[in-house]
Amino acid sequence: MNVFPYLVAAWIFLTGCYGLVTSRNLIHAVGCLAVCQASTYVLLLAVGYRDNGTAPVFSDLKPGTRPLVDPVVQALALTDVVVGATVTALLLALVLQIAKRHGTVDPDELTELRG
Amino acid sequence: MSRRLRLWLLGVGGAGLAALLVAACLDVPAFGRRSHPYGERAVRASLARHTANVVSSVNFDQRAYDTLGEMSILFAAVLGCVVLLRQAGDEHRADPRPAEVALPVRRYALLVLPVALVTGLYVIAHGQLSPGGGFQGGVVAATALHLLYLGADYRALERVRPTGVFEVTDSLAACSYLVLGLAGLLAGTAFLANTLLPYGTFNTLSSGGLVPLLNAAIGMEVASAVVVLLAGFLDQAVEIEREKGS
Amino acid sequence: MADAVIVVALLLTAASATAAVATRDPARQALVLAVLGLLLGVVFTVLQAPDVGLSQLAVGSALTPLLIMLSVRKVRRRGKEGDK
Amino acid sequence: MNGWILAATVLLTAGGGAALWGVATGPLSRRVVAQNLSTTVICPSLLLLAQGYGRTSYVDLALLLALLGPVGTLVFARLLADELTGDRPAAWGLTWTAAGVGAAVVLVLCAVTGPSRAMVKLLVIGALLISGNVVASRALSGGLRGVRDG
Repeated sequence: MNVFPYLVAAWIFLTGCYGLVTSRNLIHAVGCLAVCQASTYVLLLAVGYRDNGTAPVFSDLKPGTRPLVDPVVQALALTDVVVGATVTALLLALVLQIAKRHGTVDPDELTELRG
Repeated sequence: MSRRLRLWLLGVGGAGLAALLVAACLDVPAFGRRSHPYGERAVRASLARHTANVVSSVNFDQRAYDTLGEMSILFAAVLGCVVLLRQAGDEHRADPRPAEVALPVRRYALLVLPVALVTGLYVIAHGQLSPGGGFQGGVVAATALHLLYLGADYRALERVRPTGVFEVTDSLAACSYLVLGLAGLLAGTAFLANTLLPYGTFNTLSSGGLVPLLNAAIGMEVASAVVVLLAGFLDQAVEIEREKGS
Repeated sequence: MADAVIVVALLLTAASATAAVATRDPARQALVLAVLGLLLGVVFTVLQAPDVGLSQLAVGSALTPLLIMLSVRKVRRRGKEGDK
Repeated sequence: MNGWILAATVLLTAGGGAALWGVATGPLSRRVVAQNLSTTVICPSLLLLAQGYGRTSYVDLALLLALLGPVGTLVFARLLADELTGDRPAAWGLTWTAAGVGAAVVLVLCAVTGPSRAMVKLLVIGALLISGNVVASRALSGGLRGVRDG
């Protein structure tokens, strides 16, 4: 159990990379990138976890009564989830432009167009 | 590069990366360990400033400068989308045909829309107390607005959503974050320092000094950013068509 | 034993990430990504990060699928216009 | 590990596994039904987890999911309407079973909480979850026929 969550994060990252490289559709590639992003959140939160800990949110908890997990990594992951979604939107907008200009979303065909 | 060569490269590179990652995982401090020095200091600092949600305190007080960076990325991404998705010279707008939606679905959408909007505002407003904050609540409120597209049709949504207003709100919210930061400089402390306002009573809505204000600015920014983004995509998918014969 | 729920959530997430990559059609991939988003929300909850979980549920349940499906529709319509 | 977390684990393993299998394989009509099912399974397990960890503030997650999960399914029902014509997914047995599980979880938690504001919140979540689930199923099985904007 000591390293299992880290290995899961590594697995998600590697599968996402595999999908990115072998993708035949740019929209699918953007989806694979979203999978890669997910791995970083899992890794960050796994680093901050503490056995039997609870969230450092005191609206329904008296300070000092229970062990707490690390809030710093949570803050990092939380902003990135939302910002990551807008970056996904930017990439999808680029894909739409490519579809308009070249009439295809297959990266292999795009390479042939240029050469 | 041929497909086969690319797969070979991926295989070699992926295997190498996997080996390095596993080696790194075995050396990282164990999962669920006891000591979190940064976390403990962050909790202490947050309690000293009467902010009940430590994560919000880290985001909008202790690491507010980092959030400024995240906000700029968000702003830049939205700007990029608006530029990329604008109507090109060889395109025209076609009025979308009105949609027929079954009555239960329509009723559900119109009933849930206000509930979701209020929930979004609640999540933003309670950011410094319970889980939530500007980032999450902004997305919820903006998504709620699009129930109008799902439950009615695109023209109904366009009537209540002047894109220009949301673009201006987006910029205003980004500016207000900066101005709130600069206020600290004017008061003689540091940029984005949480020293201006009284910290208030612990676990009440007005606690945390600058945190609720920055939180609200981010909430406005995220909500209008998502609305503008989706407006661009909806325009492209529903309305904009290429001129015939071009 | 106390970690059973964490193990289950992580395994489900890993499986859905693999399924998302293996599903090659973007519309079908969007469906898997929506489920992946929800499962990530559960992982964040069991790792005691409700703030991140809220963020993930807000983004993953409706926003990301909507963006991807609108792009798919635009690209397909584009293809249909080109065929004419 | 207490009973609540154990129940959430069982629900996640069975329901989440089934939803994942359904969404990753088979025809499109089965996949959208499985996506709808994932909301109805995960929302009660989030409620159970909140109870198991003894944190009432975690209930917000279930509230958000009960609101936005059906919205996600409506997105698919709307934008896949063309592809779903002719192969209308109708899984009312599954829908009502999942709704029953959700209602049972909410009622048990209400009984434990006792009359208070938290109980009202739980009831709201339950109502949103079940109505959203049923309406999303309705939309998938033909409620958006004739949507042809583009």
